[in-house]
Amino acid sequence: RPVDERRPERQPSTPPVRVLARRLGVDLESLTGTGEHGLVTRADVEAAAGSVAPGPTATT
Amino acid sequence: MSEQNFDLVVLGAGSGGYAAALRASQLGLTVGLIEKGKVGGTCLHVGCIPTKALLHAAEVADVTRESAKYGVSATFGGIDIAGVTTYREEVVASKWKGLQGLIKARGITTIEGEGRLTSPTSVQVGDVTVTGKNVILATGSYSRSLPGLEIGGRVITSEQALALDFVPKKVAVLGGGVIGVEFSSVWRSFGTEVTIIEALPNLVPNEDIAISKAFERAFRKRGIEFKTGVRFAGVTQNESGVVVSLENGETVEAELLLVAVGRGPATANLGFEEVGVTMDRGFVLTDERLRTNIPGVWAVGDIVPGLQLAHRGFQQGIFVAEEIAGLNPIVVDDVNIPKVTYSDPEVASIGLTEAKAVEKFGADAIATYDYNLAGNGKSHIIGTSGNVKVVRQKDGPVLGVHMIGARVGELIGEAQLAVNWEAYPEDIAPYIHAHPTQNEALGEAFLAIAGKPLHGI
Amino acid sequence: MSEQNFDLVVLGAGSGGYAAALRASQLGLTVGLIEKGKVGGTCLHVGCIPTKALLHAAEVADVTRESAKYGVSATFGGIDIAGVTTYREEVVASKWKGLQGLIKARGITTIEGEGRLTSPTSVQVGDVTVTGKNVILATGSYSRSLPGLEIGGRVITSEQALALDFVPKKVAVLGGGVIGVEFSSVWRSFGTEVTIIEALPNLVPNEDIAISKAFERAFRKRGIEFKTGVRFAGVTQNESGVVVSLENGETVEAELLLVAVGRGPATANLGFEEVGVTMDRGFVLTDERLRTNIPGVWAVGDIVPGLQLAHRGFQQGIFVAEEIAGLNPIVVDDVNIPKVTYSDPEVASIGLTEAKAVEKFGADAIATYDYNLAGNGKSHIIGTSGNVKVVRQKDGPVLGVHMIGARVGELIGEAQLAVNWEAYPEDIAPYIHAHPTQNEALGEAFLAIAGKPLHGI
Ligand SMILES: Cc1cc2nc3c(=O)[nH]c(=O)nc-3n(C[C@H](O)[C@H](O)[C@H](O)COP(=O)(O)OP(=O)(O)OC[C@H]3O[C@@H](n4cnc5c(N)ncnc54)[C@H](O)[C@@H]3O)c2cc1C
Ligand SMILES: Cc1cc2nc3c(=O)[nH]c(=O)nc-3n(C[C@H](O)[C@H](O)[C@H](O)COP(=O)(O)OP(=O)(O)OC[C@H]3O[C@@H](n4cnc5c(N)ncnc54)[C@H](O)[C@@H]3O)c2cc1C
Repeated sequence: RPVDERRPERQPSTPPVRVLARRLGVDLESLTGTGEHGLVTRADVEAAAGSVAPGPTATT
Repeated sequence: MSEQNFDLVVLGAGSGGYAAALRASQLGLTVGLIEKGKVGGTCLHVGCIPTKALLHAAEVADVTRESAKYGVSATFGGIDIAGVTTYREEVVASKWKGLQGLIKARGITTIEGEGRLTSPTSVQVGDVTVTGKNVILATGSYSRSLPGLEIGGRVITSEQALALDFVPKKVAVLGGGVIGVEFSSVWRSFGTEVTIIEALPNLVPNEDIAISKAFERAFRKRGIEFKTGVRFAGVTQNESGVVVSLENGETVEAELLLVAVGRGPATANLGFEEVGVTMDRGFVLTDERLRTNIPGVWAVGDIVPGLQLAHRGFQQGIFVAEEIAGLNPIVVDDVNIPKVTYSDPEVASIGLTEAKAVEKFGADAIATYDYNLAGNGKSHIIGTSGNVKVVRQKDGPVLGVHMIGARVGELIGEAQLAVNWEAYPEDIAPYIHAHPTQNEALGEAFLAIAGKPLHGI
Repeated sequence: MSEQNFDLVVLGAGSGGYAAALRASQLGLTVGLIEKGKVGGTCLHVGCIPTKALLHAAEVADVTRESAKYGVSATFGGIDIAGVTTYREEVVASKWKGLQGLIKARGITTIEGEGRLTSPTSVQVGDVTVTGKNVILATGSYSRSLPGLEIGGRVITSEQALALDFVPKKVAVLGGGVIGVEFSSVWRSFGTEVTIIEALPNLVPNEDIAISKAFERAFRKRGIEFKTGVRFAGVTQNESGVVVSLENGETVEAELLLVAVGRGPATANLGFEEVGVTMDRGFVLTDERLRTNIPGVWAVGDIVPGLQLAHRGFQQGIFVAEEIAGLNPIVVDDVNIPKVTYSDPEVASIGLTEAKAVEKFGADAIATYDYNLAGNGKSHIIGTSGNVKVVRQKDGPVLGVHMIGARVGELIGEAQLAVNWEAYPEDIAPYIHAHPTQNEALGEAFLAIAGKPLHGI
C-alpha cells in the first residue's frame, strides 16, 4: 500500500468511519481496506460488523 | 379534578424540555408539555436570544464609531435604548411565535400552569393530573446570588439588566464568567464604565488559561476594568448608586451592581424530593443516560449538574426522547460540547484545555499550537486580533480547540466534528480551507500541529 | 551568464507557487522561486485580499446606514474613497511584508525577474540560468476579455476597479460570476447604480440553482439590476460614459464598464510549448497528480484547468512539493474544494449541486433539505436571510452543502470535513451545534436530512 501521509501508523480511514467502527465494536486494524489507497470504508466496517445500518444512530 | 394521560410528560418547556417534547412526538409518542411561563424558557425569553440582540446592537455601535478606519464617514449619535428594546423584543417575539407554531404542528399538548411531581408517573397542574409512563424533569435555572447579597433596587440580575430602559453610566459586575462578561461587553460598547469583580484568578475562568489571558488583554484594551482573585464582601445602596466592598478592603462605586455569579437549579418545592428523586444541592442527579434513581423519571438541562447551555439542553432532551423510544443514542460528554462566550472578543472552545490534557495524558504526551490571528487575512480585514489554539495528543487526535477573536463562535462547528470524531490533524490537513476566511485560521492551526504550517513558522 | 541550481525551481510566486516553495523548503528541498512582480501574486495584491477589504468597507457602510434598526443612532456621511484606499493598501502591505518574511525565514531563494522555460530542468531569468531537478509552472492568470472588446478608458477590469479613486455613479458589469458580483456588491453599498449583464441564465451560475435564485432575489432587493441570458454585443465610450449594447437590442448606459468574464492562463511566450509541454487554449494540461507530460515539470494554480481559487493553488502547491518529496499525498478533486463568493449576501458551497448529484446518482438515489435561515436565531439577530441546502445520497453520505446569507463563508470548513470525509448526516446528528450561532443552521440542516429536524418541520 502506498504511504498515506494523513494517518501515520494507522489503518487509513476517515474519522466518522473510525467512530462508527468503535461503536460497532469493529477493530479497524483487523480490516483490509477496499477503498482508494487501502482506505477502510464504511462498507468494510459494516460488513465486518455484519450490519447494514446506514449510520451510527438509528433514525425514524 | 381531571386527568390527562400521555406516553411522556415533560415538566418545563425550556431548551431541554421542548427539545425532548419535539423529538418524542417525532418518534410517535404522545406528549404533555407543562409550562408555567412561556415556552422557550430562559434561553429564548431572558437568556441566549435577547442578550445576543444586545450584543449585536453593541457591535453596530462599535462599527459605527470606528467607521473612519475603513474609509466610511459616519457620526455616532448615541444609543437609542427604546430602539434597542424594540429590536430585542421583536427578535424574541418572532422566535417565540415560531416555536409555538412548531410545538403545535408536531401535535404536542401544552399544559399551562405550574406543575408538581406527585409520583414517578404523574405531575399535578392545578386540578389536572397529568400522567405518563415516562416523566422528564426540565425546570431549568434561576440567577443565583451570594449568601447575604440580596437582589433588589440597584442590585440586579441578568433579567433586569436585559430590560433596563437607560444606559447606565457606571456598572459593577459581580462575576467574570460568561454572563458577566457578555453584559460588560454590551455596556462598554454602549458607553458605560464597567468594573468586573471575579473571585477566581481570571476572567472566563473555565477557558484555557491562554484564552483567559488574551481575553483580559482585550477587555483591558477596551477600557473594561476588572479585579480578579478578589472576593466580594458586601454592598450598600442609596438613591444614586451602590458601593461594593471587597474582602481586600477596596470599594467599587457604581450606578448598579449586576450579580452574575452563576445559576442555580429551579427545583425547590416541586415534589422531587417527596417522590424520592436523588438530589444534590438542588440539582437532580442522573447517570450518564440521564436517568434519575426513579425508573421512568429523567432529567435534562440546567437542573442536571454540568454545563448550563441551551444546546446541551437540546442535546439532552433529544437524547432522552430517543432513549425512551429505544434508539440507544450515543452519549456526548460535557467536555465535548461547544462553549461560546458572546462578547467582543468572542471565545469559543471545545474539548480539553491544555492544562486538562496534561493532567489526563501527561505533559510529554500532548502537543499544542497557538495560531495568532495576526497572520489571518480576514481577521486583519475585519480588524480583530485573537488566537486559535489546538491541543492534540502526540501522534493522536485533536483533544481541544480554543479560540478568541471577533466572530470565532461561528467556527466551532468544525472543531466540534474534529474533537468528537477524534480526528487527527493529519486527517484534516489535506483539505486547505477557503481563502480568505477566518475559518482558514482553524485550518492553519490544524496544519501547523500536523507539522506542516502553511502561513506560519 | 550565471547559473543557480536548486532541487526545485518554481516559476511564479502567487498562491500556487509560493505554497509549493514553502512546503518544499519545509521538506528539506532547496528552492529557487522566480517572480517578475511581487510575491503573493494576484490574490494578495489585486485579488482576494484587496477585494475583501473593499467588501468590509461596504459592510461598514451598510451597518452604519441601517444602525437605527438596532437602536443605534448614527448619520452616514458617505464614502471617503481615499480612506478606503489607505485601509485597503495597509492590509495588503502588511500581508505582503509577512509573506516576504516567511519566505525568507524558510530559506527560499527568491529570484526577481521574468522567467522563461528553456528546458525541462531550466528557467532563464535575464542572464541567469536557474536549474532544478523539478520545475513547477505557476504563472497564474490575467483578466480576460471578449473578442472585439478592448480594455481601456472607461472599459476596465478588476485591477482598475480596485484602484478607482472615486465612487462611480453608475456601472455596467459584464459577467455575473464571482468577481462581477463582488464588485457589484461593493459598489451598491457605496451608493452606485449597478447593472450586471450575464450571458448564462443566472447570476453565480456555477452554484446550485436554488442558491442562484436566492442570490438574484437578494440582489434585486438591494436594488442591483441584472440582465441574465443575454449576450454582450458591443460598447462605445465617450468623455462621460459608456453605452453597452446587447444582442437583444437593449442598451445599458453607465459611467464605466467592468469586464469580469473570467481569467485566462498567463502562459503566452514563456517557452512552455517550445519545451514540449502539452497545452490547451493556453492552459497547461496535467494528470490528477499535477504532472505535465514532461517528466519533472509540474503545474499548479490558475494555469491548470478547473477552479481558479487561491486555496486550490495552495493545495496544489503543497501537493506537488509533497509528491516530489515522495510523501504520496492524497488528491482532492475540485468539486470537493470550498468555494466562497464574497458579497452581500455571501455564498459558500462545496461538493455536488442537486443537479449534479441527480446526474451522477439518479433522482431517486438522492435527498436534499433546504433550511431557511428565517428559523435561525443568530441570522435573525444580524438581520440576514438565506438558506443552507444539503444534498445527500439516500442512506449515504453528504454530497454537497450550499449556503447563502451574510457571513456563511465562515461555515464552509465544517461542510468541507463532512463532504471530504464522506460523513453521513447521522454521524453529525448527535453533536448539537452551539446556540445561538449561524453555525447552528448547518447543524439543523444535517439533523433534518438525517430525518430528525429540531427547529424545523
Ligand atoms: C443571560 C443569559 C444568557 C444566556 N446565554 C446563553 C447562550 O448564549 N447560549 C447558551 O447555550 N446558553 C445560554 N444561557 C443558558 C441557557 O439559557 C440555559 O442553559 C437553558 O435555558 C437551559 O434550559 P432548560 O430547559 O434547562 O431550562 P430553562 O430554559 O430555564 O426552562 C425551564 C422552563 O421550565 C419552566 N418551569 C420551571 N418550573 C416549572 C414548573 N414547576 N411547572 C411548569 N413549568 C416550570 C420555566 O418557566 C421555564 O420555561 C444563557 C442564560 C442566561 C441567563
Ligand atoms: C478580483 C479577484 C478576486 C479574487 N478573490 C479570490 C478570493 O476571494 N478567494 C480565492 O480563493 N481566490 C480569489 N481570486 C483568485 C485568486 O487570486 C487566484 O486563484 C490565485 O491568485 C491563483 O494563484 P496562482 O499562483 O495560480 O497565480 P497568481 O496569483 O496569478 O500568481 C502568478 C505569479 O506568477 C508571476 N509570473 C507570471 N509569469 C511569470 C514569469 N514569466 N516569470 C516570473 N514570474 C511570473 C506573476 O507575477 C504572479 O505573481 C480572486 C481573483 C481576482 C482577480
